[in-house]
Amino acid sequence: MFQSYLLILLGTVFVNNIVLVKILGLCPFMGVSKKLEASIAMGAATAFVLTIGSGTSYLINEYLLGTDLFYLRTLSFIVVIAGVVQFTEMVIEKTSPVLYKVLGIYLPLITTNCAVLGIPLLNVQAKHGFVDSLLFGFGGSVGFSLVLILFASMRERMEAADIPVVFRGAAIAMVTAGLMSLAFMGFAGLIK
Amino acid sequence: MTAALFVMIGLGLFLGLVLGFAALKFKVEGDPLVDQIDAILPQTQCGQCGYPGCKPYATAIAAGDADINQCPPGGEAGVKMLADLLGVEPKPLNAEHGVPKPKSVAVIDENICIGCTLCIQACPVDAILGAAKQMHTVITAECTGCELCVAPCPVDCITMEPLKEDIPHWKWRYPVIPIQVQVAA
Amino acid sequence: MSFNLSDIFKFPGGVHPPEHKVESTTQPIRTLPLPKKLVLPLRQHIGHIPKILVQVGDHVLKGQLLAEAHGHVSAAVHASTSGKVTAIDEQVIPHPSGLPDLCITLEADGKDEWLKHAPLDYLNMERSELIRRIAESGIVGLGGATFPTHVKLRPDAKHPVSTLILNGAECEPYITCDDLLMRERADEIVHGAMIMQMLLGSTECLIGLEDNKPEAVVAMNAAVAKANFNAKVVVVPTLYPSGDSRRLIALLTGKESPAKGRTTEIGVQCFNVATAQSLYRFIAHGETIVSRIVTLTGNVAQPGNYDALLGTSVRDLLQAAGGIRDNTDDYVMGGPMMGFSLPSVDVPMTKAMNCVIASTPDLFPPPPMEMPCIRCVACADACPVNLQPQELYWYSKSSNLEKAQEYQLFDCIECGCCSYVCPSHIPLVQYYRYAKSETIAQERAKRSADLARIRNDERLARIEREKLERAKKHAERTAKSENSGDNNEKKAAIEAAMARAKEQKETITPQNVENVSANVAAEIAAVDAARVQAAEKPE
Amino acid sequence: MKFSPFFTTNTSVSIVMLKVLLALVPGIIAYVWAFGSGIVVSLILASATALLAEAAVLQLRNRPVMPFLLDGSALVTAWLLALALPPIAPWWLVVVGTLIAIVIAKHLYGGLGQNPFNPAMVAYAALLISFPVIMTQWPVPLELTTIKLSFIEQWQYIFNHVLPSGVGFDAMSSATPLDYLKTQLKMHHTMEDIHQAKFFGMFAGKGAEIVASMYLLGGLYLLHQRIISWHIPVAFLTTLAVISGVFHWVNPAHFSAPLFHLLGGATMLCAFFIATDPVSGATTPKGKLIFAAGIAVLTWLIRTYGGYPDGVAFAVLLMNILVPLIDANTQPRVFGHSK
Repeated sequence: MFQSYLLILLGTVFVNNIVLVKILGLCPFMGVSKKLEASIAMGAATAFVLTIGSGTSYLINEYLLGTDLFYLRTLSFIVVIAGVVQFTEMVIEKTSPVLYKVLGIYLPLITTNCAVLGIPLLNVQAKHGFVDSLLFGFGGSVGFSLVLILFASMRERMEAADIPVVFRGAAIAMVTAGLMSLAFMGFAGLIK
Repeated sequence: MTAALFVMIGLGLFLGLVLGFAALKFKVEGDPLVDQIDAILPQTQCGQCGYPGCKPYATAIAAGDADINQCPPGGEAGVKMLADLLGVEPKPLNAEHGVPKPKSVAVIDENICIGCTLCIQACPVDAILGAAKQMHTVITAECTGCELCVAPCPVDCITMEPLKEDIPHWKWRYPVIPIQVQVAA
Repeated sequence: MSFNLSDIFKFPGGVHPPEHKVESTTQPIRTLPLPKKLVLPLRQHIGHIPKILVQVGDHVLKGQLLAEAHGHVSAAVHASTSGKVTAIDEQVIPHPSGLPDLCITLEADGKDEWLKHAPLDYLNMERSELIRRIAESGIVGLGGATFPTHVKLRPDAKHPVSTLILNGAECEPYITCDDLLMRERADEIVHGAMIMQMLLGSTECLIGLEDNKPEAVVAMNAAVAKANFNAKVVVVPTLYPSGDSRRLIALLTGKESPAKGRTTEIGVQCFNVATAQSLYRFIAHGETIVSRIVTLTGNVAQPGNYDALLGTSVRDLLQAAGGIRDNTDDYVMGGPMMGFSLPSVDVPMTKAMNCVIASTPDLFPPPPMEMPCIRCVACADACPVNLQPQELYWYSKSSNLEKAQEYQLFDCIECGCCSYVCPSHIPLVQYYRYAKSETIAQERAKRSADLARIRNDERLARIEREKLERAKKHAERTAKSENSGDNNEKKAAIEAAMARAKEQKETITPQNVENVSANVAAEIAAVDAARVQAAEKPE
Repeated sequence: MKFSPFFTTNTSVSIVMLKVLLALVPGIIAYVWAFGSGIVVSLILASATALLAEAAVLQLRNRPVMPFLLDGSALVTAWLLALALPPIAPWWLVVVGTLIAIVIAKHLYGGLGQNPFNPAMVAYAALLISFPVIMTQWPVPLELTTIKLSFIEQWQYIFNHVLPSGVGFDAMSSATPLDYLKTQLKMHHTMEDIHQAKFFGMFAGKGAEIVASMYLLGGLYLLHQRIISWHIPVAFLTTLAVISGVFHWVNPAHFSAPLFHLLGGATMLCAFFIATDPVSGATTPKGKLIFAAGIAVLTWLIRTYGGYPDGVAFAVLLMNILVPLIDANTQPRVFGHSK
């Protein structure tokens, strides 16, 4: 039991990393990785939304929609996620105005982060139970936060590098993300 | 069909309630961001940005009414700091608002000054000493170099003089690097 | 006295540059002939500029006070020979900026006549009085730091000094002035140390020398024994920069001085040996500081150490050392690790000038092309402060000053070890100097911005207040004119208005004073001084 | 204007890189002795490609070409990559790999000193996932085969894919011991049986273990010359030995012996030449230990459980990602500061 939970967690964090292997959630990954602090905050906010979102989505799917109303799945997931994001936004604006400004448009855009919608849908697809869903959501968000923070730390360093002018900014970030993805390929096969 | 309708309406109502509660609970008053922006601005109070002072400009930036590149005295470095604070891309200074100049201070030619006090009224930081019909003097240490006193002077006795570099204020220069062949952006 | 190797501690890093000390140690210290003209910069020390006491045309005697210490940290300047003050103006001084600064020019009368001076009866003197007298002596740290010595000798109840350290390490290549001084005037140094010991109330005295000066070690040991002084001559291994005071303290005591504090916080005070000798000359003979020993080496005919009057031009100095040889393209003040190129060969010798190296392209070749940093961390291994120079470089180069400070930029002592070992030939120290002075300039700008903000806020508040008052007054006046009639009432109203005006004046005046007091006072004084000067200048 | 210090030591980047190349020579000689002269062809090919690519990019970027060509860093990258690739791989594999290393991994980031990833390992990993079959075909050690290709024949094969008549490709190629071990373990063969395979030597692959020892020798030279510090090799090898040792001790039938790990695969090359790349590696003393130990753990994990036979390349890249965080959080105590 415990081992299977651990495997879900390790699997989603490393082996099937949501960003570098599943290539989901690239928008905030590219957008909020210029500064380490902002990326940590973004990671935390996304982790919160993802975990709560996975749990509630499971509940809605299981008890509200059932098999009859399956066509409402995507729609209702989006509504729930939007609600959670809105809530998070209010909390952050109250507690840290600078962070609110720094995260800027990317905070409400968590709603459209495909990872956030993707994970609940993957949960349904994999027929995960409630705990598994929560873990899957949490693991996915930890994986997201982890690579976001690592990526931000690399980008902060690269800021001072003598990168060819045409590659500065998003271009070299894309290349770096690609190389990180390459590195994460090394985890392939670790957990089947 | 009705079930679907009820489900969606129910969801909407529930989320509306939660968010409404949150909106009351986490209500934000004031904007602490203004002070943080104001701390970066050079406080020349020169008005080149199009606002009557640094604080109003800071307020405008925080509200999203003004761009971050309207402050020539702050220079590119100031724009970069603002960009860092606000998490946006730095951009070059907007030439419409003037170009950065070497730091200068106002100097009153005391032989010409007629003591009209117009410059005293113009000075945003009270850095000019004097009274009516008396010669005026600029307190160099407190002059921000805003040039606001130059225009009102009826006898054109105020000039802006760049600060001369002396030993206590001297700076080491950036080392010249022979290989730095910068490709034009 | 013997020393024990187990007593020597270590500091991180360090390098072994070629020493080149032999060239200038073959001859004893020679005294320079009296030059015709002497230029004495007022800024020969760290701290406030001293206050000028003489005027152009005055005749002064050797050792006479020309400018007195002004402010908490400042040092006096004395005439180094007898003669006439011919100018008080800005001249190029030995400073890396090459900028001119205020100097007093003396024309020697050739008599070299001393002002009447007498030994100080220091044993029977009030300690504060003695410190005050030392402040008049113009003595500063002669190792190159030029921090006013009397400030370091002031008693500090919070941090009593238990250990006095004399710095005779002289780790920089080429420089040998302390070495020769210790060989020839060890007795004076030791007596100076005894006076320091008395003033500081310390119980232990350690004299640190590098093991490449065996003659000086012998001389110092003999002097210590002769004076029956309870001091210990400690020989440390030759490793640059062991002569840096904090490094030497670590070597001798095993204690690290706090980075953001003084060495007295660990109970240690450190002086250069030449400083101790000067103190002795002042206390025992009443001689203020008018000369120092300078090493003239490199591409000169007769390299060696010369006892020269302060204010002698470097050109005259080099002339005395047999003149420069062909190919000389540069003059370095200080050692090759931390010194700087003199802006001109006509600058005067100052209290900081311990060495002048006439250099040629062969001696100090132009640096090879700067390559990118490959993060090999040879610099980090060499850094005596345990910094990460590669990170400091990365952030200094990109002007990311905040990050550079996070990596403790201001702990860098600019010793040059990192640049010395760098395989990419990066002028690392130069990047740090740039980043440091840029940071200081930004902080200064920030302070003046804060001041401007406060003044602007106060001005706006005042305008608002005045507007309100005017409106109130206006309202009152209209109200009064409506129901006026009685003469008495009118009189009373006028009186009240006058009282109000008076009150207003009182409330406003003090505020203005409060706003400007310190700054304006200084400013007005400066303006006055400038006026006086302007009047003195021909133009 | 000149600045202090007015003189410097006589070292330079070129000298550093030259010493690294020199340290690789014993390994290369052993390689030729054990597997034939194919590797020489790869080395020449990679060097030429690297220098040309470097020159082209520098020219494009308006940078001085000669100083950077002479710094030798491109050659080091090329050699490391060539030594990591199978020596019987077709010519285009080497060329593509070198181009990836020099152009993408190095120069897109600004060239010498600025690349966050180890260029040779980026190229190796990219080739491995793109051409898995070619990348896992290694020549049979010369000891075990009667087929000995001459240098010209090697050249012919690498460029034209033409073998001398009567020689089949299968006769001269095989899987690497690490690869073989993994597939055999999956088929539930015991460790003892697996080690009976002819290409196993005393500790690891026949021939390969000699090459690895020669790399060790070269690494000791670099340590002696102070080109590298002891932290990374020691931490890497110790951690790898300890982990594999513990698991081998617990279950020798399932986990390989420490010496197999140390002398097999790219372990020695990594310990002294790849992980010690200063540009992409950690720089603080403590950071170096963490960095190297991390590579060791990941290498062992991937070798034992992962989908690829050797994990060194991926382990290095993964730890490269962590370097900025490691460095920032392992700053040594600055003199006079309390911590």
